[in-house]
Amino acid sequence: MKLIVAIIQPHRLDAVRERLTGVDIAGLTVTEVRGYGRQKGHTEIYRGAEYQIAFRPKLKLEVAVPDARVDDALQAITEGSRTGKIGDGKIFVLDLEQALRVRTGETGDIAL
Amino acid sequence: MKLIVAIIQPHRLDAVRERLTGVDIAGLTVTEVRGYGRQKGHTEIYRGAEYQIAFRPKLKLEVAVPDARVDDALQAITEGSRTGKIGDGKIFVLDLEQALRVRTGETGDIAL
Amino acid sequence: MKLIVAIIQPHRLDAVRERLTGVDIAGLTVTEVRGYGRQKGHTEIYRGAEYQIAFRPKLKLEVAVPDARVDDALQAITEGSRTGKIGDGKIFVLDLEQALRVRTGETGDIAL
Amino acid sequence: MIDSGDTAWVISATALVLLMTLPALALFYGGLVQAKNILSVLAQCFAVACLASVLWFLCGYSLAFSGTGAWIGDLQAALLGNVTRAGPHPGLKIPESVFVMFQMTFAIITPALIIGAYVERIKFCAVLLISALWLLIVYVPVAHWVWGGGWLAQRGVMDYAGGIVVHVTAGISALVIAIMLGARHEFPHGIRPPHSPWMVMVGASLLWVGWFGFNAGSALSAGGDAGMAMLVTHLSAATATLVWMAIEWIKFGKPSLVGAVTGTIAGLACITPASGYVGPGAAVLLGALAGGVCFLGVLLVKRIMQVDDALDVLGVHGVGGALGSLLLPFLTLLGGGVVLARPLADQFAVQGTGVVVVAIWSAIATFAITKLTALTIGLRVDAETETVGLDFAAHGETGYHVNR
Amino acid sequence: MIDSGDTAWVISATALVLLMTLPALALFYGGLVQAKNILSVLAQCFAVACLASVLWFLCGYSLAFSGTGAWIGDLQAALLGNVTRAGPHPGLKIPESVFVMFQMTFAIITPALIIGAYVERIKFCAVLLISALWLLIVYVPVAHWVWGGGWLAQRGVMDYAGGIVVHVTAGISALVIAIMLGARHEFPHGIRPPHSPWMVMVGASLLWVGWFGFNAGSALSAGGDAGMAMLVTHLSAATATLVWMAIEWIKFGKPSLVGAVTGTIAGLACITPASGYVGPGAAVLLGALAGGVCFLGVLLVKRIMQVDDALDVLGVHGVGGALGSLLLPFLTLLGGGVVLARPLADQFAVQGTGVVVVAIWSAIATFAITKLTALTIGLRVDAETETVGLDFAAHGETGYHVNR
Amino acid sequence: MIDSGDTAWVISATALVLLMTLPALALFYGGLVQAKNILSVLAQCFAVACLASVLWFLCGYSLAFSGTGAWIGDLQAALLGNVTRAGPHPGLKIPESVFVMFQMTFAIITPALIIGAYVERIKFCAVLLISALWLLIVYVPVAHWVWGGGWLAQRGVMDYAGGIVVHVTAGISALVIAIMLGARHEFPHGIRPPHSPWMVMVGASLLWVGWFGFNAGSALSAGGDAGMAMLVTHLSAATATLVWMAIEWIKFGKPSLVGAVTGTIAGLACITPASGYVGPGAAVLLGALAGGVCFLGVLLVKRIMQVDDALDVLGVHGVGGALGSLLLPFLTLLGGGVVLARPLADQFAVQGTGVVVVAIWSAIATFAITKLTALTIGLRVDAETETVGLDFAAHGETGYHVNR
Ligand SMILES: Nc1ncnc2c1ncn2[C@@H]1O[C@H](COP(=O)(O)OP(=O)(O)O)[C@@H](O)[C@H]1O
Ligand SMILES: Nc1ncnc2c1ncn2[C@@H]1O[C@H](COP(=O)(O)OP(=O)(O)O)[C@@H](O)[C@H]1O
Ligand SMILES: Nc1ncnc2c1ncn2[C@@H]1O[C@H](COP(=O)(O)OP(=O)(O)O)[C@@H](O)[C@H]1O
Repeated sequence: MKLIVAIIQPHRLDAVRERLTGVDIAGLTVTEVRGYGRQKGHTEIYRGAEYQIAFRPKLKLEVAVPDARVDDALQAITEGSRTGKIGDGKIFVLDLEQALRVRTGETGDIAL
Repeated sequence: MKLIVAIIQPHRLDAVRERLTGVDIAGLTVTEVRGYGRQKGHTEIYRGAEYQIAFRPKLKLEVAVPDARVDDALQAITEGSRTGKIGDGKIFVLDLEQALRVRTGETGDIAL
Repeated sequence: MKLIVAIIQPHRLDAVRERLTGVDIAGLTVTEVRGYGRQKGHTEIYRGAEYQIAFRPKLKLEVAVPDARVDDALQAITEGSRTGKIGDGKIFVLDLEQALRVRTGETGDIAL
Repeated sequence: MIDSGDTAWVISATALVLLMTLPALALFYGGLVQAKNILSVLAQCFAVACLASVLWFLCGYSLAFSGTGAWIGDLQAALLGNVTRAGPHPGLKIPESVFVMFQMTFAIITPALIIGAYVERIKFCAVLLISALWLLIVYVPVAHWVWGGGWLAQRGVMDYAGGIVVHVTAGISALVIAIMLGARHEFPHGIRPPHSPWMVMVGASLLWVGWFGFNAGSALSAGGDAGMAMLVTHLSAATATLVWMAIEWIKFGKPSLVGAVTGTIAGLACITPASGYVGPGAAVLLGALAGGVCFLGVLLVKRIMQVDDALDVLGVHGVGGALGSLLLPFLTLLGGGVVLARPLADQFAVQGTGVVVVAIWSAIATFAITKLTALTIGLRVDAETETVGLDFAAHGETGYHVNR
Repeated sequence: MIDSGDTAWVISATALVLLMTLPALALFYGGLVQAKNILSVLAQCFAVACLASVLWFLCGYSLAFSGTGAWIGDLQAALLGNVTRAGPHPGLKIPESVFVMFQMTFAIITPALIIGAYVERIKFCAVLLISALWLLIVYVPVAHWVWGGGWLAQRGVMDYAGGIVVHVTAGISALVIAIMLGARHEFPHGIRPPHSPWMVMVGASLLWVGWFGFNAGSALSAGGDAGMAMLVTHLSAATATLVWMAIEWIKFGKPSLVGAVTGTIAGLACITPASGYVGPGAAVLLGALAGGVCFLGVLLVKRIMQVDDALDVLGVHGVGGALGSLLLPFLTLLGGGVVLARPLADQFAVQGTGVVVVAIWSAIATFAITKLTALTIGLRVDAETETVGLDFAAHGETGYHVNR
Repeated sequence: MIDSGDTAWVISATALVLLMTLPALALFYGGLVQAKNILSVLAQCFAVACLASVLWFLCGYSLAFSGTGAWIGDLQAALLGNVTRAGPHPGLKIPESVFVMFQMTFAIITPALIIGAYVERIKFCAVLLISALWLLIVYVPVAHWVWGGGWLAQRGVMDYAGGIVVHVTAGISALVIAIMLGARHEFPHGIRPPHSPWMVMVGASLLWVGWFGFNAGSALSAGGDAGMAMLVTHLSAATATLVWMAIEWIKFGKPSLVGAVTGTIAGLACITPASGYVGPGAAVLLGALAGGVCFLGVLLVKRIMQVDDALDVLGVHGVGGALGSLLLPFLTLLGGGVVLARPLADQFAVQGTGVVVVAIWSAIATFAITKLTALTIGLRVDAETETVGLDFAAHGETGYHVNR
């Protein structure tokens, strides 16, 4: 199993969710985060003074998937979140040693 | 060492914390997240119109533990968070290569 | 590649960010979290009653780096976040199997 | 002769009516939108208030309240050049300056009400252009017709505090703009819930308090008329709230806070035209009707007509104002009401004429104004801006920086 | 004869007192609870306000202020059928409608004060039933006894703006309900801090401003009595705030914002019965005492009695109201006070009788009402609902949707 | 002779002016700081308000308004011992108690305005000490000079509602404290944006509404003067807002909400001294100037002088108040203005003398007060406290507990 961690633009969430549902991946956890990378924050102007906001609001998605579904998931997320502009985000893939569904105690792929 | 990541119902936090303390695991990081899986969001009704809320509020717990404590931790979290209803949540286990306590510079199990 | 996860004191963010920039690590994701460990929460007093706040506000930083940059990153984060007081935080290092830049589709070190 | 008591009350009432727009209506509307658009709504309310004030100074007041034309006033009082320091408004015991200012607060809130129709997708410059033209082309003439001695006043139309002048004009115009602008992208199935119900409640509470100034202030004196107007205003609001809550409780199993306060506003809009003419029993009755009928009004616009009048300006204000205007002749017959100047049927016919003609005029003029705006500066932001939110796109600001 | 100045002030005062409940008290209480219960508190305040208004219309006003019975009024003014457009309230120079409405705002806030006792765990329908019965069985008779010509009025009890009628009744009843309902699950050791101290402060600020209407409005005229009532109200609030801050600073090392504004409310509650009778020096003295005594009152209820009167209705309002009622005869002796109609000891005895009898009656009646509610529709939500929060469970809504 | 109408209005106005500090100014300032300092700002406003009230009672009122000295009043009215229940203030038709209380709200807001200079880094005890001394050493004498019959009054200075007494004193003193305290660590390049622009807007809206009490209340009667003061106040605010928005739109491409409401406050500050003397046309002109000049004022202090007057007290209030005070003689010449008692040049000279002398006195006295505070209890929190935020450090509280 893999844990896919994606940092995306907040307004692409619905699109990603739809794509994931489209390929039958039906579990997702979302966190509000802030980040920077190539895209460098922005400026807000108040009373004539410029304020540098170092970080941009982003969403972090976590999706645990069986090994076989990793490519589908990556593709769904990429398609849903790509706008072609700087700041589109990153996807990270981590190895997931174990997964467990609290309610039933099931473990492994079936728990996802 | 392992990093245990658990998605739980927000109102089970206190119960989980108590159980973890009970088995002497005394480090925990909590994040507000939203998620869906089997449990599909909910509906709020305003002025006669139904609004679909795709995501439910959840908490994500992160607990880094020495290998030897993984089972205790899993059991504590499971017991604390289980209500038997859909949406109880998931636990993921990742391998943790290194841990470091900033204050002292200690690394490894002792840093947890 | 590694994914470095650091839990730090909120007010150290700017210092850490500067250090990271100093060693040319220019990607960072920040999450608001709450935690406890050795440092045990605090007390707020309202109308004569004490309220135990089990958790302290912290920030979680995630920095994905090529293997070769791990040490620099760890050092930068440690230096930026250390105050020498309890609650300074922890750094965890996870193995990162894959990284992908959404905008371009690049993968691997170059995507970070 | 100036009466210090009358003046004291109308000045206080003016402050209360300004409070209705800033910040009450702004909070009421702001809480109902998504977090990414909260500041844009506040900015729209604020800017419309300022714009309307300056236009009122330039010529709005004069065209509405100066001169004796049937259709429109004259420019004698343009730039408020005729306002002396001490002179009373003709027929009243309050200074002209107070009358001008009290009426200005009405000219502020009426275009601001329409904001509810177009939030979350309109261009800020379009808000300004539409509001300015609308004030001069819809509000000012209608105010003249009804309150400034125009043709409806001559026929004896009864509209104590603006069921027709304020709520019908705003409600109908809101519908027209909402249709022409088109729905928000997520409408009707992906719309997000109000981002801040507590803010909606605070807005509604302050609207309620401010409405005492609106209705009881419309007595333009401090006596029995103002007192009774306050009492009936309050009773209608309270009853409508309870009725709306009951409907939701029965229909959806739970009474929501947002629903309850929507009922309040419905009750307030509905009693507005009748507030100086009816007694307490009639107010309770009208409030009960307001709760039920406006609930249906909202469903009609959103569900059946499928128009994205986002914050229900027509369903709540338009329907409420029209309902009160039409029923008021009958309700004067209950205890505490005034004696009608003409037979009931005649009065009802006048009321009907007023509501219908004003509705038609509002629709036509708003259509023209909106069309003009669309063809010149454009109405709507692009899809990406809409998704990202107007706060940052139009104002360069972010609503909530609660992060450490 | 109606006096326009008196009328102007009492209408304005009425708006201020309504503001005290909507939104001031709602914000004050709402900020003190957890984020998951914020909307439920606002909904409780709002619904209680509407319910009390309609009951006041139906028979509450009449039973309190019509007729000459020693224990209760009559139903002559039920449905406010006797309120004419212009007639003054007997003995006053303001219209009857204004008197009815001013008193209504008191009947709104008093049951709303009790909300502080039962937040975060009560059923919404129980709130409605308890509040309705309480208004009729506790508030209305006591208002009649003290202000409506009943037995306490006949003995010459002094309660300018409701130390006994409002604060003692609400405080004692809050205690009874809190005991019968039981504590919140986390009480006393796991209670969470106020989720929004800024909201508490805004609520307290608006309460302060509104209290000018409450106390100075109780003069029911615009002259020296109203002016002095406003002045002493303000001085008591300011002094009590500083004292509470000083106590916290000394005892805990830091003065908290929530503590400071709690001191304000204590100072306001305490001066309420005395506000029309004492001078500035007495107000400062009373404020200083209020800060100290109510601080102890809160500790007594929460720490020593271990009762979860969640937002300290008894400790702040009950204790403050009783203190002011008992001390006021002595304080009139200081500069600027009125001359007592009877010897000091007699007046003190009357005050004591008033406070004690009203406290006993409030306790007994509230016990019966709460018992009845418990046996019929039930008092308390189940444990899971309490943990999840009342907002979603009872109203289907979420307080904060600030997520993108 | 007391006039009930005058009294009604001045009581209402007093409530409005209190509202300006609590909660309006607190919200306006609180929204502009970072989330970690929100409660400290509210606590500062609240504590300063209470402290100023008690000092006003002790001797402030007396020193400002009792006696005939050129430089300072006497202590005849200390402890408000001379305030009778019914006696009017000499020369007015309102009770002395109302005059005392109305003026007290001015003594509250003026030191509270200065808070904007030192937020996010000052010690709480320093706030209390500085404010107490400042009230007695700067505000009280200047109020005596201008309004209490002192030397500036004798020369005929015109300052209707406090352009000099309130805004110049506060603005200059703010600058001095800001310089002596030093800038926030992040100033000028790492400063964070306002954490809650909606809160800023709500504060500004309530300030606007409350300002009707401030300016129109300064008529101390309910007639044409109050009415005209309200009208011009409103027009200046609206115009200044539009001008500030236009400047931002042109210069930065987007009009911000925070900018717009800053324009409002500039317009209000600027019309304050002139409000009882000029007509509507002058108000629009003055508002337009206020928007432009205060925009430059802010840039001057922050960009050119590089002083961290954090919330622009000098740039907005000081500059606005001075501008209005200096221009008002000229503006009376436009329609609706009063007739000057002396030749234009003379009046301008008096105004200039007033502004300059008061500015110098404010600067010197504030320097001394701040120096004294620095040497005794210290001015500034340590660097870590500043980074962590004052809310927890100084008050033990956290602003937002929205977490589940
Ligand atoms: N090395 C990194 N480690 C962790 N998060 C990163 C890293 N680089 C980028 N991010 C996250 O991804 C977001 C988008 O990255 P950015 O470089 O701005 O855009 P792009 O991927 O389009 O070049 C950032 O805002 C940050 O949250
Ligand atoms: N595949 C997944 N990847 C990441 N998070 C998931 C996944 N499946 C579920 N979750 C998280 O766990 C929560 C509970 O899962 P859900 O399937 O609703 O309940 P249950 O585990 O009881 O069947 C979700 O709301 C989501 O946050
Ligand atoms: N075992 C752990 N697993 C996950 N997070 C932890 C763990 N231990 C500590 N943390 C996080 O690190 C923060 C600081 O840890 P703490 O033990 O208080 O300080 P220190 O590292 O200085 O001894 C905690 O608040 C918590 O968020």
